[in-house]
Amino acid sequence: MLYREAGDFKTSYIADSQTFPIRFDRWRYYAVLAVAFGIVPFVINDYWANAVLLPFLIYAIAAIGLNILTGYCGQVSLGTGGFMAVGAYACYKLMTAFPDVSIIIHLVLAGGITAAVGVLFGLPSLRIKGFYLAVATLAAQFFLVWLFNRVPWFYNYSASGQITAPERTVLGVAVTGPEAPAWAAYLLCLVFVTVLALVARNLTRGKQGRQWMAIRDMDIAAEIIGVNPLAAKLSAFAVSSFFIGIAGALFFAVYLGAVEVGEAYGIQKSFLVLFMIIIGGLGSIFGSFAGAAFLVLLPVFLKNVLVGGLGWPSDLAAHLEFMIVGGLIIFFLVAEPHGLAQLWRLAKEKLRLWPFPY
Amino acid sequence: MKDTSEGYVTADGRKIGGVVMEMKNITLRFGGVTAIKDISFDIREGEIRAIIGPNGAGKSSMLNVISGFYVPQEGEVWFRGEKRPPMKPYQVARQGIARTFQNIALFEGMSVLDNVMTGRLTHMTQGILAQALWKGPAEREEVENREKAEKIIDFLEIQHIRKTPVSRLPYGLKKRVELARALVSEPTILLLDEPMAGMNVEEKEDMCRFVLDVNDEFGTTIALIEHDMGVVMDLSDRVVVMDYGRKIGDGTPDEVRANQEVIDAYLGVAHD
Amino acid sequence: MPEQFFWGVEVVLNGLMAGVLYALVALGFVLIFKASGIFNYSQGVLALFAALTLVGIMDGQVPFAHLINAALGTEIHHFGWHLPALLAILLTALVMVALAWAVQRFIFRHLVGQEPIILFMATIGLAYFLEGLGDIMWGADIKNLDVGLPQGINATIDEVTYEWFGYGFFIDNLDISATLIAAALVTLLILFAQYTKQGRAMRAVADDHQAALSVGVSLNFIWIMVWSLAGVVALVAGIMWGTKMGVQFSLSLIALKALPVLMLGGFTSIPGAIVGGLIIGVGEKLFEFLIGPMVGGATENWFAYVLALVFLVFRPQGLFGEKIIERV
Amino acid sequence: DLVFPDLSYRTGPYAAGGIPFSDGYRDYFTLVNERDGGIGGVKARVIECETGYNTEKGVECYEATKGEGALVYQPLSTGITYQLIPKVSADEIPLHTMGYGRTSAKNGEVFKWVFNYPANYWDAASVAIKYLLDENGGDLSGKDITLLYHNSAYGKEPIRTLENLAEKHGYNFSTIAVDHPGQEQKSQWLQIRRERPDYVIMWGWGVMNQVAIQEAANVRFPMENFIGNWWAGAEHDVTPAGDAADGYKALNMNRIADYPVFDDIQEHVVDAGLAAGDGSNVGKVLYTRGMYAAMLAVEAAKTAQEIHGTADITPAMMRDGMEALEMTEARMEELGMPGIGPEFSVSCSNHGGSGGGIVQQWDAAAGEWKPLTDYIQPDQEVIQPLIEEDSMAFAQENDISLRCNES
Amino acid sequence: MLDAGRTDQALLEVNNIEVIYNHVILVLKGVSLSVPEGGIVALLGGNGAGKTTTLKAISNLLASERGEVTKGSIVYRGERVQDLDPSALVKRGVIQVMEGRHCFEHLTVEENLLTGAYTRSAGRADIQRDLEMVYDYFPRLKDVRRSQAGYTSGGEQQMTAIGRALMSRPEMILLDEPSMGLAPQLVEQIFEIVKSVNENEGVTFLLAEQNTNVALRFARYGYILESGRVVMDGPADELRENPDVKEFYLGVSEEGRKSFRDVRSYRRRKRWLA
Ligand SMILES: Nc1ncnc2c1ncn2[C@@H]1O[C@H](COP(=O)(O)OP(=O)(O)OP(=O)(O)O)[C@@H](O)[C@H]1O
Ligand SMILES: Nc1ncnc2c1ncn2[C@@H]1O[C@H](COP(=O)(O)OP(=O)(O)OP(=O)(O)O)[C@@H](O)[C@H]1O
Ligand SMILES: [Mg+2]
Ligand SMILES: [Mg+2]
Repeated sequence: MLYREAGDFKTSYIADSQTFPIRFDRWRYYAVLAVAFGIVPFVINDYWANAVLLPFLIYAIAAIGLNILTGYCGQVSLGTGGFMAVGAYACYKLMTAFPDVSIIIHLVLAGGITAAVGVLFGLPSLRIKGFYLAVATLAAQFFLVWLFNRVPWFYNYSASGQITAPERTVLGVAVTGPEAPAWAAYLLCLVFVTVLALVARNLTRGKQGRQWMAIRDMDIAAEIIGVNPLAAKLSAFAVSSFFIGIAGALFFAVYLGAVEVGEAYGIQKSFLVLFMIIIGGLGSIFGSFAGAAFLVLLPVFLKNVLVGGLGWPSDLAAHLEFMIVGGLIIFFLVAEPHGLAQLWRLAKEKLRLWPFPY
Repeated sequence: MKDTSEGYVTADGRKIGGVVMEMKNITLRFGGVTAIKDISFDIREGEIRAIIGPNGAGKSSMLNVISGFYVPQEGEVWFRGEKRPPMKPYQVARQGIARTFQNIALFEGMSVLDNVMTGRLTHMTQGILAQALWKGPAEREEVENREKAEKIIDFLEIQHIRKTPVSRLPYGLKKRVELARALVSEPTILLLDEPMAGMNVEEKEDMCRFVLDVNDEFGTTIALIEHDMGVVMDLSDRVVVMDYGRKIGDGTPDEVRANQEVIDAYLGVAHD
Repeated sequence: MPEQFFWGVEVVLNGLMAGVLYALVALGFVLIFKASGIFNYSQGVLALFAALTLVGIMDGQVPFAHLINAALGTEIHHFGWHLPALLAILLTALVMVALAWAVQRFIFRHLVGQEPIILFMATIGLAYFLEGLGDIMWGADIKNLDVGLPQGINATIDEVTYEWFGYGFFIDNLDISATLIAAALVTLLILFAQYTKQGRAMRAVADDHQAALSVGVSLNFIWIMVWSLAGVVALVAGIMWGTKMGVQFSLSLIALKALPVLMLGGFTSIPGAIVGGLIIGVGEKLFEFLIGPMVGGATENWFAYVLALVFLVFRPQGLFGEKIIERV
Repeated sequence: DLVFPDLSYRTGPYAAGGIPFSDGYRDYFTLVNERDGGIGGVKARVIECETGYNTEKGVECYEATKGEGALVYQPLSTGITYQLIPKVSADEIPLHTMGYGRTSAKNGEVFKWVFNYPANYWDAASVAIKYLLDENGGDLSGKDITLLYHNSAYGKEPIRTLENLAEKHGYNFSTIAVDHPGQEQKSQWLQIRRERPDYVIMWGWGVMNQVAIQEAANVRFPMENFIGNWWAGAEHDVTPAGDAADGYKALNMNRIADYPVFDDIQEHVVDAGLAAGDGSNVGKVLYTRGMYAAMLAVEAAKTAQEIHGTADITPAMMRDGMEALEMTEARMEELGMPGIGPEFSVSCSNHGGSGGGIVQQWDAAAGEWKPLTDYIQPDQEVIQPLIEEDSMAFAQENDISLRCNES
Repeated sequence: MLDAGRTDQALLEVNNIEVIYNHVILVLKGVSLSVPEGGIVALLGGNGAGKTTTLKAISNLLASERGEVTKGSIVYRGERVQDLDPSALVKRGVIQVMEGRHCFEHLTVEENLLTGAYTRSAGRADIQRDLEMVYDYFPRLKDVRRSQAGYTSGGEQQMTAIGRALMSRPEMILLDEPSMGLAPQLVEQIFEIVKSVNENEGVTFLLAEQNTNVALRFARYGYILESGRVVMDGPADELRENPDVKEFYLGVSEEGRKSFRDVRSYRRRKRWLA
């Protein structure tokens, strides 16, 4: 009988529109934060940081970003990889041009630059809708990758065309470069995730979010009741790209350390992040986390079970992994088309009614 | 039919003002189809103006012209004594013209409350940074507008479904939510496109009460399309009748009811 | 400069042919989109799977040999037969029909009436699954596919044009066959969609699943039908591309070449796929020819998309796509 | 035991190349275990980890295996190499990128933990040009040479070298890029058909190779004037084009032949049912290369054991072994693979070996590659300054102090 | 079928069904009704009462909305039809005209009509004849038969939807809110058509309606649904005289019809909800 809504009355509109209206949820949220900030940094090792936690946190940012655009504003985008690359290259150029400025500022600026680029590529969304738009955003994906590959200025004329993150510190602790300890990199990402998730939450629960959702659900009606579609769509592109740009910058600077644009930010990235938000749940911040966790953890988990646990040949395991991931995606969709977040919501609804079936 | 530009007082004591909106010689074509042919009429402040006519006559198209969604090939729209320059629908909405739709156009992915709150969008001014921060101005603004929204929600008696996703609501309630969304923006003119379609008598009575109360309490001007003649004749001060894009009648309900052309084209034999 | 001109013409001709090859892939997308509003991400993988199966059947490979051997410790790889191409193609087509049935039975039957993006997601799951399945069934190495289609420069055209213009045009034999096959396929499909009962039902389903159900159209049947058709189209595309580059994973990436075609021609239009393909083919080849050298080349990937994007800004539903009906 | 991770890719777009390489790599360790009882008496343990040629999975594999005491990494992917260079330097585990990866890692003064012997991309470019020089009686002036390259960091590697060589030898150099993955190369080959360069050099990988060779045949470009680098010279690159590929040339960093060691592998590994694959790859180009890579690792481990006098070596000892590695004709002969690679020795400042490579030619009728030349030495005069420049830039960017001078 | 008058044999029998959406929302709480062959039965009730849900349960269209029948049975011509798929049901002669028209927007009106004949294996000529029949009933459709249905007006779409159902040569049509959004003249017309189809073609109708007034004039029997339960049923003429029905569904009270302007005061609550 832990999960109770009854008796948990709100006495003000502020209390009513808070993020976790149910007390139990609120406590759980604080507990997660406490563990993430207070315990994990002390027990983290390289493997957990690099194989699981860093990618999870960074993809969660990207997923939240894309979810704002696709889940909240209804504009399907396949340009995520390209926008992440913008963030990464912006961050790289800033890091090397202004080595004395804090990396945190660089990361935020990288987000800002990506937002500007995002707005530019968001312009066609005023005319183009649905899957047409999705395919159109691929233009951004391919063009940006080509551009970063093609213009040596972006990679500081290095012979290989790769970019490598120099070491930068926050409060005297290295967070980028090979010497950065796992916990420092993790904490940096965690802080970004926490702040950005809060920002996303704030934006989506108020006026801005309603504008986006109105456009998503029925753009014509939204316009007729007073939503400026230009402003709504472009702001979604901007905010979304801001998030994605930061994710791309973190992905490069903190996680991988060195990237080649075609490999790290190729079209596969765009699809991956899109999968995350669909599996997690469109229009849900929690879903972004769930989706990122699912797609980061599942392959690692499967690999460890199949190869490590069962001792299968790694190629068979890899092929099987594809089948299982594909099968699970389908299974989840059939079970609940609206993603893990909805599954969770339904579970809660059932819990609320428990022990009655309905 | 009174023809002065000054106001007058109706039989039941409501004050009707001068002309707020005037359509002048509107013609609207879609490819080969002429949906509206050279129609002119006006709407006075505080009145309930009905538009009726057979299916496909061009009534909804006329509302769409008023709200700026369709741009007529010919003709002018005058609002508050000025010719309205070309405008986007959202700009029209910001002038205080709100509406409901014939085929319910609620935002299916949102709760009732959120849907109603979208009606307040035109009144909310906080920038995106303030909202990202939430605490402070954005929250204050949210609460102020929430209070307004709750008032309308109370008024329309939909408190109990406040948090329900609209996709789960039955038809009639959806219509009511749509009305709430339109009302909450405190419009000067309210356009209603078949607000009572798909309702039974009891619900229609409710709806009529809301419409009348809005008109009464807030002095809102209402333009209304409806097929239920009982409703139209009882509620409206003046009626425009359209048929095949043309205007075939304009006047008080009694005048219209007596118009032979209207009877032939639309009413058929009166069965009251 | 006549030489420059001839080169340009040659580029255009080859662009047209390349466009046909793209269109072959795009056709599969169109069929499924038309009939179900499903944006079928797995179309490329479907082509790969079809080609793999075809090679496997032709060469008498034992399916799942690797898995069987790993599990049972056996050493089986081949049945030891070689089937004639035509028979193998027929058998593969049957496999594709069976696959269509399975896709319907296990996936889309349960997703009737869901939003397009959910259906899209399901096809992504399917793509993953098929990719793994194809690899497990037939192995991940490159396979040669030779169903007897001629390849390489068409000598006749080369000689004749040389006689006429003093410049021998390069036209690939494979492209010529692709064009013929594509033309036949498109004609048949157009006739089917416009003039048969099933074709009409297919378009009805695309508009409104519920309503189609309510008039007694069996979604199951229609979808199995279009997935089978798409599977067969994928097989044709797989043969063409597989002949060119060997049957291997990268075959599934040709879907990326089909997307701009689709977008430009319109998701719902069969002739659109062809016209879109031709425009994209010519456009990207010409751009690479004229502008490419100035900006460092390798522009084809993005140029196709940008070209399609520009078209879309003027016609948001593509050249031949059904107009998006916007009413309130 | 001695742990050798094998970051393989048996799925994804490059599986066709990844599979035989990984088979060869693993089989050789199995052979050493079965036939010799391990390396210096200690069994080798190979941990295979599938990367799918994907950098993130590569990192995951690295992190997952490094804790197991991994001695040396061989990622077979330039992208993953770049990721790992900073990491291995921090974790102090050697990285061996044989004929790929970061070319300037040859400079051991800067890159303490990274080795790219026996040859690198710039060597390859130079070898190709040297070969053409020989073909043309030492004079390439006025000839047109075109580079057809995969539009990625990997593909762009040889451009600088080829440009500098062009200055030196007076040939006209031009480049044509092919975007990933490269299934459509019509315009590139039409351009080649138009401009009729004397030679086309190709830097490709994956499907780009197969399509390029097919298209070259389609436009009737003379195959013997078409030279791929050593990642564009395996059997599966040419077979899809069938007979049309006859005469196509490619570089190789290791010679393929019917080495006695293959008999041992057949006997101790394949027939014993211990093979990594189904045994059908034995003797193929990339299989041989994988085996060669494993052999170099085993030899380095042995060297390390000698230096440190212990059989149970650590990654740091392994590094010392690699830095002291010496490959001689005699040694290779002894191992049952005479002449499989060039003779070379590694030193503190030179992690790149001799840089020699051969040119081989595809014989479609026989279905095999025929070596055309012996090991050709690259033009270090051109390459060395480039390496110096690039590695110094890296050292500067990353605050690395040079090593070898002081000792 | 010359004599298609009222027979008392039940064509369709719905016994005590329960319907749940999304596994959690219970909508129908035991609804029973029966429809005689050749009859016109009206299903009345307020918004959200469950009329549409009942019809969809019968035509088996619930599954695609994630709803399911969890209890009770539906029997058509003595056969349990719950587990059939919708197209099998159409083949047996039961077809639904959905609420909100649901035309195929991109098909022309004529193509819309032709899809109605999908389940039939009749020849071209037969179908052509039926097409003419539909055009006879709805002359307006003939004028717009080449336009895309998405652009036709509400009334035209409603006609198209009904015409489309007729094209399947049904034995029974489930008609959901046929009058919604139609001009009064047209409402009358459509019900006249329903009546004549019923009489001429012998088609049985089960119709869900809000417009109680018209519905009870044309139907022979009525059920009133509230909150997922049948609260009242009886022959149409009896229902029309029932004071509750009069007040709540017909808008006439003891004093006769009152103006919509005068309904401002609160009314008494429905007795059965107390
Ligand atoms: N966007 C559009 N494109 C093409 N034709 C249109 C469009 N909108 C309306 N029409 C046509 O204009 C005419 C008038 O339509 P409108 O919706 O205004 O009718 P209405 O009077 O509201 O009818 P109803 O009472 O059935 O709602 C119809 O013939 C319709 O087909
Ligand atoms: N897909 C659905 N998911 C959840 N609840 C639903 C769904 N469809 C309908 N409902 C609920 O079922 C109840 C009955 O709805 P139904 O549509 O059957 O009513 P109705 O009598 O047809 O009303 P109306 O006259 O407005 O058409 C309503 O409360 C509605 O909210
Ligand atoms: Mg209308
Ligand atoms: Mg209903």
